[in-house]
This record gives sequence, C-alpha cells and structure tokens, in this order.
Amino acid sequence: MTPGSTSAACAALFRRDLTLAWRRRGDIAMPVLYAVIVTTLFPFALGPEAALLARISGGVVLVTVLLAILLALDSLFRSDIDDGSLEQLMLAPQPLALLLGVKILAHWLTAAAPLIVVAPVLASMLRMPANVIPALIAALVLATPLLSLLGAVLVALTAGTRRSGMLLALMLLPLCVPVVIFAAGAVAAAQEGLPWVAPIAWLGAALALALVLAPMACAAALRIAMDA
Amino acid sequence: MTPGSTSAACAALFRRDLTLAWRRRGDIAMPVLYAVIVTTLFPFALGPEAALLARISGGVVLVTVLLAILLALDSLFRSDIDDGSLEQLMLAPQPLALLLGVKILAHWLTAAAPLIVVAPVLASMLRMPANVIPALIAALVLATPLLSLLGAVLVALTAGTRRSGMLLALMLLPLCVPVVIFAAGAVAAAQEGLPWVAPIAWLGAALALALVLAPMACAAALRIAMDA
Amino acid sequence: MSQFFAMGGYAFYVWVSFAVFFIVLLVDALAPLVRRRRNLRELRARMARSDARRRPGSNA
Amino acid sequence: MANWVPLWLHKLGSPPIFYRFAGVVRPWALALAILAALAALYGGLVLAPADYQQGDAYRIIFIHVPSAWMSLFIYGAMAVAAFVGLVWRIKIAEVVAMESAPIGAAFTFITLVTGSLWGKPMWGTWWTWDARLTSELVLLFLYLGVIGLYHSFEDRRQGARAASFLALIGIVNVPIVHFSVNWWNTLHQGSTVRILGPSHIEMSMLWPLLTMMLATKLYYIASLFARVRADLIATESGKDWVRAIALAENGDRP
Amino acid sequence: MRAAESANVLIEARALTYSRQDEVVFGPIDFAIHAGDIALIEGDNGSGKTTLMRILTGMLHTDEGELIFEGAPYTRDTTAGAIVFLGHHLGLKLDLSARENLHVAEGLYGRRDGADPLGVLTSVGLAGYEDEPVQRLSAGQKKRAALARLLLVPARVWLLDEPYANLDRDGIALVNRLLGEHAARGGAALVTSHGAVSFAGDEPRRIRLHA
Amino acid sequence: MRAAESANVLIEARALTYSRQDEVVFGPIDFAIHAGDIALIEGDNGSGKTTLMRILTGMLHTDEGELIFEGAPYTRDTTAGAIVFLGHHLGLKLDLSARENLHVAEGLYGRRDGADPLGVLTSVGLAGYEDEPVQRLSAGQKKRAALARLLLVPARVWLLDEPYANLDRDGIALVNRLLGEHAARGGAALVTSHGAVSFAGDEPRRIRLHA
Ligand code: HEM
Ligand SMILES: Nc1ncnc2c1ncn2[C@@H]1O[C@H](COP(=O)(O)OP(=O)(O)OP(=O)(O)O)[C@@H](O)[C@H]1O
Ligand SMILES: Nc1ncnc2c1ncn2[C@@H]1O[C@H](COP(=O)(O)OP(=O)(O)OP(=O)(O)O)[C@@H](O)[C@H]1O
Ligand SMILES: [Mg+2]
Ligand SMILES: [Mg+2]
Repeated sequence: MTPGSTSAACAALFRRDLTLAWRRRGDIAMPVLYAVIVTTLFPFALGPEAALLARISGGVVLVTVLLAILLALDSLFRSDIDDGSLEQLMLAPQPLALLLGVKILAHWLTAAAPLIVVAPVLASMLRMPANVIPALIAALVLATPLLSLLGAVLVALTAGTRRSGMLLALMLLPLCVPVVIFAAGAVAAAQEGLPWVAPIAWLGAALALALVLAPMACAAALRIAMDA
Repeated sequence: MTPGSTSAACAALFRRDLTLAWRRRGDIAMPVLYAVIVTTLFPFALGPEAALLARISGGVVLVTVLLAILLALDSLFRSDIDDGSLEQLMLAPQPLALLLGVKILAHWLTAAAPLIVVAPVLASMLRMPANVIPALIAALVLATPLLSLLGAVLVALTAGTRRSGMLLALMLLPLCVPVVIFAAGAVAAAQEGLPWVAPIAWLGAALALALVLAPMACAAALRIAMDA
Repeated sequence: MSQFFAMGGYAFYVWVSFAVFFIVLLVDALAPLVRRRRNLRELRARMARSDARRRPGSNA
Repeated sequence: MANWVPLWLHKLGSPPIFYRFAGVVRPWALALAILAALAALYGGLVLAPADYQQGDAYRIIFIHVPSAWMSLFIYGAMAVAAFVGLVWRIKIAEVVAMESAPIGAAFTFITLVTGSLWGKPMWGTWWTWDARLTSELVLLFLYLGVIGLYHSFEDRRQGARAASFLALIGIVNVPIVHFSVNWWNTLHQGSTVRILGPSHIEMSMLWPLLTMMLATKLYYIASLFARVRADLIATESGKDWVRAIALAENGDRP
Repeated sequence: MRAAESANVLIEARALTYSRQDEVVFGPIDFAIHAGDIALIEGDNGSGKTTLMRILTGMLHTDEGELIFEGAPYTRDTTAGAIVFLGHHLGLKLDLSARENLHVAEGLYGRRDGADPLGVLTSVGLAGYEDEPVQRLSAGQKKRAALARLLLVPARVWLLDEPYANLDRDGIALVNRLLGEHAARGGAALVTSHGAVSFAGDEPRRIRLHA
Repeated sequence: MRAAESANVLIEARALTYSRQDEVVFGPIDFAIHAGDIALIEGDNGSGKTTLMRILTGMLHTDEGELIFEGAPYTRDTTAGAIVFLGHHLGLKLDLSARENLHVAEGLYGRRDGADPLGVLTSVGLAGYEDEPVQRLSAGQKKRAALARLLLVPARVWLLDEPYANLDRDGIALVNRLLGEHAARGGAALVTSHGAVSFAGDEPRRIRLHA
C-alpha cells in the first residue's frame, strides 16, 4: 500500500481545482464582468461629470472588487459540499488546513487575480489619474488575498446551511471594513500626492497573519459546520 | 374528481411561497441587510465628506438596491428547481404564466418591498436632502417590480444551468441600465429642484408593459430551459 | 408639569429616545416568555404525536 | 483553596439545575432593575438640572450611555461564553452566548437610535460617518451576523457552535474598530461629544447615570435568564425534566 | 397492438426515439398504455429510463417517432391534469410539513373524489408525521410523503421514476399496493425499475429499453 | 464479543447512542468489526443508518457511548487513511472524467498496491467510459464510478451507505463481488441496506437498528 504524501495530495487538489475552473472557464470571467458592469452603472446613476467620477473612482473600484469577490466566495465550497467531495477531503489522511489553504489559493488565482488585472482599466474609465494606479494595484494585490482568506473562514462556517450568499455578506462586512479603510487610505493618499506606504504595510502585515491563521480557522470552522 | 380551479391554484401557490418566506424569515431580512452593508461601505471607501456623500447618495442607493434585488432573484426558482417542485408546477393543469406571475409577486413582496422601506433611511444616512426622498421612493416603487419581472425571465432562462448568480447579473445588468437611467434621472431632477414626473411616467409605462409580457416570457423561457 | 414634558423645546428628541428605550426592552423582555410558552406547547404536541406513532395499527 | 467554586460552576452547567437557578434569580433581577431604573429616571428627568449648554436634550445621556456601555459589555460576555462553550463543550455556555446576542443587538440598536436623536439637536444631523458612530453600526452587524448564522442551521447546537466561532472571530475586530478613530476619518467629531468631560460632570447627573447602568446590568441578567429558560425547553425537549414541566404547565391551564 | 381496445388507449408511442447530440439514447420503441395498465419500464443503468419518463411528462421533446395521448397529439393541452410525475427529485418543500405540501398539490392539481390529505398520509404510513417539516424526515419517509400526493390528486396516469429506491420492504409493498389499487380504479401507471425489485401484482406490461 | 479475537478488532462500539435535539435517533448499540468482516446495517427508513455511517466517518460526534478504532479512541488521527466512505452524495466532480476523479482520490488517499485507475474502472464495468465527463453518466454509471474509488485507495474499512440503490442486477452483483474480495483481502466493510437487496456472500454480520 502506498499512503499518499502530503505534497502529492496538495498537488492533486490544486490541479483538480484549476482543471475544474478551466472546464468552466466562463465562470472565471464572471467576477470580472460583474465588476465591469457594476462600475459602468455608476456613470449612469451619477451622471458623467469627470471631476466627480475621478474623485470617487478609487472608492467605487474598491467596493466593486470587494462585492465581486464576495459573490465568488460563495462558490468556494458550494459545489464540493453539494456533490460530497468535501466529505472525501475531510476524510483524507492529510492536514485539512493545508488542503484548504491549497483550495483557497486556487480560488484566489481563478476568481480574484483577474480582478487585479482589470481594476486599473475600470479605474481609468472612471478618470482615475494615472499616478494613482500603482497605489490601487498594490492595495488590491494585498487586499484581495486577505479578503479571500477571511471570507473562506466565514464560508466554511456557513457550509452546513442552505443559506444564500447574503448571510456571508453580513458576516464578512465587519471583517472587511478595516481592509477597505486601509486600501482606500492608500489610494486616497496617492490621489493627494502623499506617501502611501504606511497603509500598504499594514495590509501586508495583516495578510501575513491571515496566511498562517486563516487556513487553520477554516478547517476548524468546517469541522463545526459539518458536524450534523 | 375535482379539477383544481385556477384561482385556487394561484392562492395555494401564493400561500405556499409566503409561508416558506415566513419559515425562513431571516432570509427576508437579507436583501435589506445587504443593501445596508453595501451602502455603509461607501463612506469607508470614499471618506465621510458630507457634500460628496449627498451628491452621490441617489446613485449609490439605486445601484445598491439593484444589486440586492439581483442577488435575491437567484433564489426565485433555485429551490424549486433543486427539489423538483418546478416540474410539479409545470405539469399542473393551470396556465404556467399565471402561476409564475404569482411566484414573482410573492418574491417581490418578500424580497424587494422591504428594500423600498429601508432605502429612504439609507439615503438620509448618506445625507440625501429630505425633499428628494419622495422622488426616490416613487422611483423605487416602480423600478423594483420592473427589475423583478425582467429578472424573472432571465432567471428562467438560466434555470437549467448550474451557474452562479453571476451569469444572471451579467444578463440582467444591460437590461437594467435604462431602468437605472430613468430612476436616477428622477432623483437627480428632484435634487436640482426640477419636476421629476416625466422619468417616473416612463418607468410606469415600462412596468405596465412588463406586467403583461414578462410572465408569459418567463413561462416560455422556463419551458426552453427545462427541455434538456 | 407641561414645562416638564416640553423638555426645554427638546420634547420630541428626549421622549422618543426614552420611548424607544423602553419599547425595545419591553419587546426583548416579552419575547422569551412567549417563546417558552410556544416551545412547551409544541413539545406537548410532539409528545402526543409520538404517542400516536407508537400506538399499534400505524406502521412500524 | 475554595474548591466549591468549580463544583458550583459544574453543577450550574447541568441544564435542569440552571433552569431552576435562572427561574429563581430572574424575578429578583427584574424587580431590582425596574426599581433602579425608576430611581434613575426620577433623578435624571426631574432632579437633575438642565445642562447650561445643551438644555434638556442632554437628558438622553441617561439611556444613551448605559445602552452604549451594555452593547460592548454584552459582546464581551457573549465572547467569553462562546469560548467556554467551544472549548469545553458546555451546553449552558453555548446557550448563554447565543441568547446574549439578541439582547446585545437590542442595546446596540437603542444606542444608535438615541444617539441619532441626540445628534439631531446637537450636531444638526442625525447621522455622520464618525468613527465612533460607525463602529457602533458595525457592532450591530456583528451581532446580526451571529444571530443570522445561529438561525441558519437546522440543528441548534451546531448553529450555536458555528455562531460562537464567529463571535470569537468578531472580537478580533472590536479593537480594530476601536482604533479606526486613528486610522480613518480626519473629520473626527469626538470633541463635540465630549461636552461633558467626566471630571466636569455634576453629582446630580452622575448618580442617575450610574444607577441606570446598574439597572441595565440587572435587566441583562433577567432577560438572559428568561431566554435561556425558553431555549432549554426546546433543546432539552427529549429529557424527562422538560417533559415533566410541559405536562405540569398544561395542568395549570384547562 | 390490440386494435379492438384502441378506444381505451391512454398513451401510445410509435417508433419513439430519443437522441442526444445525435447519439441515440433509446432505440425506436412502441407501446400502448390502456386504462388499468401498470407498465414496467425496465433497462440497465444508463439505458434511458429517466429520459423516457421526462419525455412522457412533456418536459423533454423529441422529433423522432410519435407520441399520442388519448388519440390526440401529446401536448400540454391534451395531457393537462391527467398526468402526475414522481421523479428522482420528489417535489416536496422541505420547510413545509407533509400536510402543507399536500395542500399545495391539491390547489394545483385538484383533489380526487373521496381523498383527503390526512387520509392519504395515513395510508402511506405517515400517521403521526403529518406536521413534521419534511426536512426532518428520512429518505424513505420523504418518498412516502411524495407517494401520498399521487393518491390525493385526480390524475389518471402516474409516471414513477424508480419509486422503489430508498424504500424498505414495507415501503416496496406499499408502492405495489398503491399501484394495484390505482389500476383497479381504471388508472394507468408507468414505472421504471432496473428489475431488482418490482411490481408484484398481476403480470404487468413490460417495456424494455436496451433489449 | 469474542475475547480471543479482540486483537483483531478494527472498530468497536459500546453502547453507542445518538440523539438529535435530545430525541434518541438510534438506541444504545454494541458491535465489533474484525478484519474480514462484512457487516450489514439493517433498519427501516428513518432508523438512523445514515446517521450511524456519518458517526463512523468521524464527521458527526456523539457524546453517548464509546467508539474505538483498533484499541484507540476514535479520532481523526487514529482513523486517518484507514476509512473510505461512499454516501448518498458520491463525491464525484461532474465536470471531470471518471479517470480524473480517480487521480484526485489517489493523490488524497494514496494507492493500493497493484491497483491503477484504468484497471479499477474496467473492473466496475466502466471500460469505454473512462474519459466521459461524469456529468454525462446515468445514475447507475455514476455509482459505479464511485465504487471504483474504493478499489483504488488503500483504506481497510469501507463505509457504504446504500450502495445498492440505483444499481441494476449486474451492479448489485458487482457490489457483492467487490465486498467479497475486500473481505478476502482482510478488509472490513459496513454496508447499510433496508434489506430488500443485500450482500449475498457468506453470512454477513448484521447490525440491526430499531430492532
Ligand atoms: C448615532 C449616534 C451615536 C452613536 C452610535 C453613539 C455611540 C456611542 C457609544 C458606542 C458610546 C460608548 C463609548 C464607550 O463606552 O467607550 C457613546 C458614549 C457617549 N456618547 Fe454617544 N453616540 C452617538 C451620538 C451621541 C451624541 C449626539 C452625543 C452628544 C452630543 C453623544 C454623547 C455621548 C457621551 C457623552 C458618551 C459617554 C462618553 C464617555 O464618557 O466615554 N453620543 N456613544
Ligand atoms: N445531462 C446529460 N447529458 C448528456 N448525457 C446524459 C445526461 N443525462 C443522461 N445522459 C446519458 O443518457 C443515457 C440515459 O440516461 P438516463 O438517465 O435516462 O438513464 P437511466 O435509464 O435512468 O439510468 P439509471 O438506471 O442509472 O438511472 C445515459 O447513457 C447517460 O450517459
Ligand atoms: N437533518 C435532520 N434533522 C432532523 N432530523 C433528521 C435529519 N435527518 C434525519 N433526521 C431524522 O433522523 C432519523 C434517522 O435518519 P437517517 O437519515 O439516519 O435514517 P436512515 O436509516 O438513513 O433512513 P433511510 O433508509 O430512509 O435513508 C429519522 O427519523 C429522521 O427523521
Ligand atoms: Mg434514472
Ligand atoms: Mg439513509
């Protein structure tokens, strides 16, 4: 008998999730399209005044990206729960936290990373000055994995329920307020020509912490949620 | 044998959907909470400057309500499809369009109507002047059922797929751009002290049309989606 | 007395505040009492039903 | 030294004993709460003089501040109970945590409403995106998230465990939200709020305030115990002691 | 094909075929279901039983072959109210009790003479569970609640996709008894099964897929 | 309880009870599963078979009674890798082919000596369907794909919740053959069934719920 090694398990899971994402590659485009469309709605709802749009561009893009991630998060474990794969994962003789970390990574790569690529485009559509864009990208690079990790813990908690993504939004909001404040702080500082390293550093520190703690919390949450 | 009368069927279905909503009354609160949360995010992302918030309050509230309805729409047929109730509904000897109309009405009452109640509160939190609020309410009273009806057709079309709410968002957003433009037009006119009856009248006309056509389109879409 | 109720022109704010305080807490206090009654009622119904199940003649 | 303390706690962990204990304590706590509240109201609304700057509007302080304080205190109590429930799987602790959440949410709601009603005459607006106000709103969302998660599970115990977990994650957020005063919002309005510096406060205003704080604490105990009793009836419904209560109470009413 | 009885034919299929992506799922089959018939659709896993069922409900369409309902073409108008379907998904609302579920079915389909929700629940062995949310019932109990619907509504044709799955011995006997009574009342039923357990009454008609 | 064989006991339950909202789902039961045992968990609909299965996977916890795995308490650490579970939900990714699904299982659980994905697919009768997305398989074919996983991974204890449901006669024989071979290899299995169809090999141990 050949018991599976941990690295083989992680690799198999990572490949599986990427393959599945590729098979449904339409779904990868979804968060991006969602962000594009929501951003597009704002000029319609607010009128096309350039100064106003530039003023709010950073905030609107951040909120939009956050909402898109929120929507995508719901699918993190959904299909695995529905088809029983999650139970198979939980019974595997590997550290569950590690496996979940791999899943979160794959999910971030397929759902959130494309948003970072498209965000600058959306921001420029809203007339964000070019010199602010680097701050926006830096903020998103740190904020999106942070949101994915925090969100994963909460999604895991709702795993046993038949609820919609709305409950998730409610639970995630208090956790993402600080993230939004720091990210928006960096962008706003850049917009006023001030240095924007400090809020970015805070985001980085939070991300480092979340990278270590979130997968473990996620595993614990999942065990609680599946215990019925 | 007593074949069921159409009115009895509609009443039974309406009662069923309201009972189900009541059994999961936490879910009714969800769109409202979602709207509250998304609205709350904007001051964090944009800063608390009162004049700016007042300027964008109408647009933000409209977009937020729209997103909340969009999320709620996903549940319109979801559970009925998952548990096979929809097939039972389609086999019933009653006009399907009528039954679907009843379902849409029940859904609007439970998911969208609470949003109309909470929208003025959100708008004033964003410092919308009190004299604009009536225009906002009028716009929402007409726009939300319109969105529910349009959305229902699209949800029906995606019924056979296992896609997330994202696909729905994607399909619905182009359709709701005109709705947003007219609703935002009414609010903006009120904000500038101009008469805001004309855009509201357009919304009313569109709603009248949708009331007649959407249930039939919905029934047709559903038959197509289930034929696989 | 009416001066007391006028609250120096702030009557609306003060009295509505106090009303909200007491109404919310009153609802909060009554809710569990109602719930306890209902839970007991449902429990009795459930006990009656499970008695009905055990009675011979039904399935099992 | 005193090993009766853990013993006592252990006994209280047993549902029927806690049920009876709560039943005894609840009426006393409620009666004392009402007495204290009446005294505080008399002191606050009648005896205390009007504020020289705010006039009579300041009297809202006698409910606003105790409620605000309770909204934070109850979150702490809930988190402690949640921790105990998760780690030692003590059922009573789970129930206490879950039944604290609605009370905390109620006090948070009162704080928001009374603060708004106070803000309108004082600041000219009933809402502003000030750090303290916003963090109180976020606290309400935290409470609602815990309540929502609890009720979204079919199985109550499982829901209680999941929501306890969320409550614990949420407490990480409390200091973050608290420090947001420094990180966010250059238009900080705290100074407006501090018209009554603690050192300036009149004795005639202070004692009703403190008495009201005592009243809200006692009320929390009373409400919590009523809720725990209602909940135990449902979750322990298979046990004989609950069935006995059900049958006994049926006898009272024809 | 018994010409003499053709007046009595409820459902008739002539050279019915279904192809998915131009691959034939089940071959051309012919059958006729009369009032009082219980037809067993047999076939191995993947032979197209569920697919045939969905065609017979009218939800799935095929252009190959002909399907006739009481002499008329098989459309929604002609079959309306005459057919009731019980599939892999039972069509029960989990948050409602079995009784409430039946009230909805009654509203939508009408009620058979002499049937009432409580009575039919008792006859499928769910006495005592009437007011329990369906959520709380086990797999087999849910199936029984779904079977109760068949007894309540006036439909003459029952389409049952694997009614025996998840049922215990009592449950299987129950399905067979219900089918027997339905046939005796002049109803007809099509039942799928892979033959491991099956209708035990009078020799049923058999429709074999994947001969 | 055979004291002499106690060294060989894989799973032992002593007065195991599960209550949901303080209503007992299944009573105190005792059993011991040895290497080479096939145990049939029998019980009517709603008697708690699925619940017992979930407890044995370690996903559901109960505080009443004792559960022992190879002499040690029943925790994730002691059971890791020794147990494989096949439930009502099969744990197959519908967008992957059967073969890809097996590769994932192999990565997570490891591989039994001498087993390989193609071989096990052939032995469950899915030769020719290896690269078809599971989505396109019928209910019974999906079940077979899930059964193939059991053969691939090295777990000694199989927990099968209603493996016979949805299978045709061939499929039922297949499950029985797989169980027999597994027992001969020194593995053990717990199988639920409501007794309509069941393991036909040597007299299996029986665990009755709702006696
Ligand atoms: C919606 C509006 C408001 C909210 C959400 C709110 C919230 C709070 C909170 C959470 C506290 C407790 C802080 C702590 O214990 O650490 C508090 C205390 C207090 N609030 Fe408000 N407040 C609001 C409006 C106002 C207004 C308009 C005033 C007066 C002009 C006011 C005066 C006070 C005072 C005097 C305290 C006690 C401060 C202390 O001693 O720490 N509040 N408020
Ligand atoms: N959604 C689908 N897309 C493509 N092919 C499908 C789909 N569903 C089923 N099939 C294929 O159609 C054929 C018939 O499937 P069907 O579900 O009707 O079989 P069945 O007789 O009900 O089998 P079982 O006894 O296993 O339930 C199978 O070969 C299957 O592979
Ligand atoms: N989610 C749930 N919530 C509450 N009660 C439940 C739940 N699931 C099952 N039950 C109850 O627990 C008992 C055992 O259910 P279980 O699913 O274990 O039965 P089973 O033996 O697998 O039955 P079947 O043969 O019908 O699948 C049943 O009486 C059922 O009503
Ligand atoms: Mg089938
Ligand atoms: Mg089962």
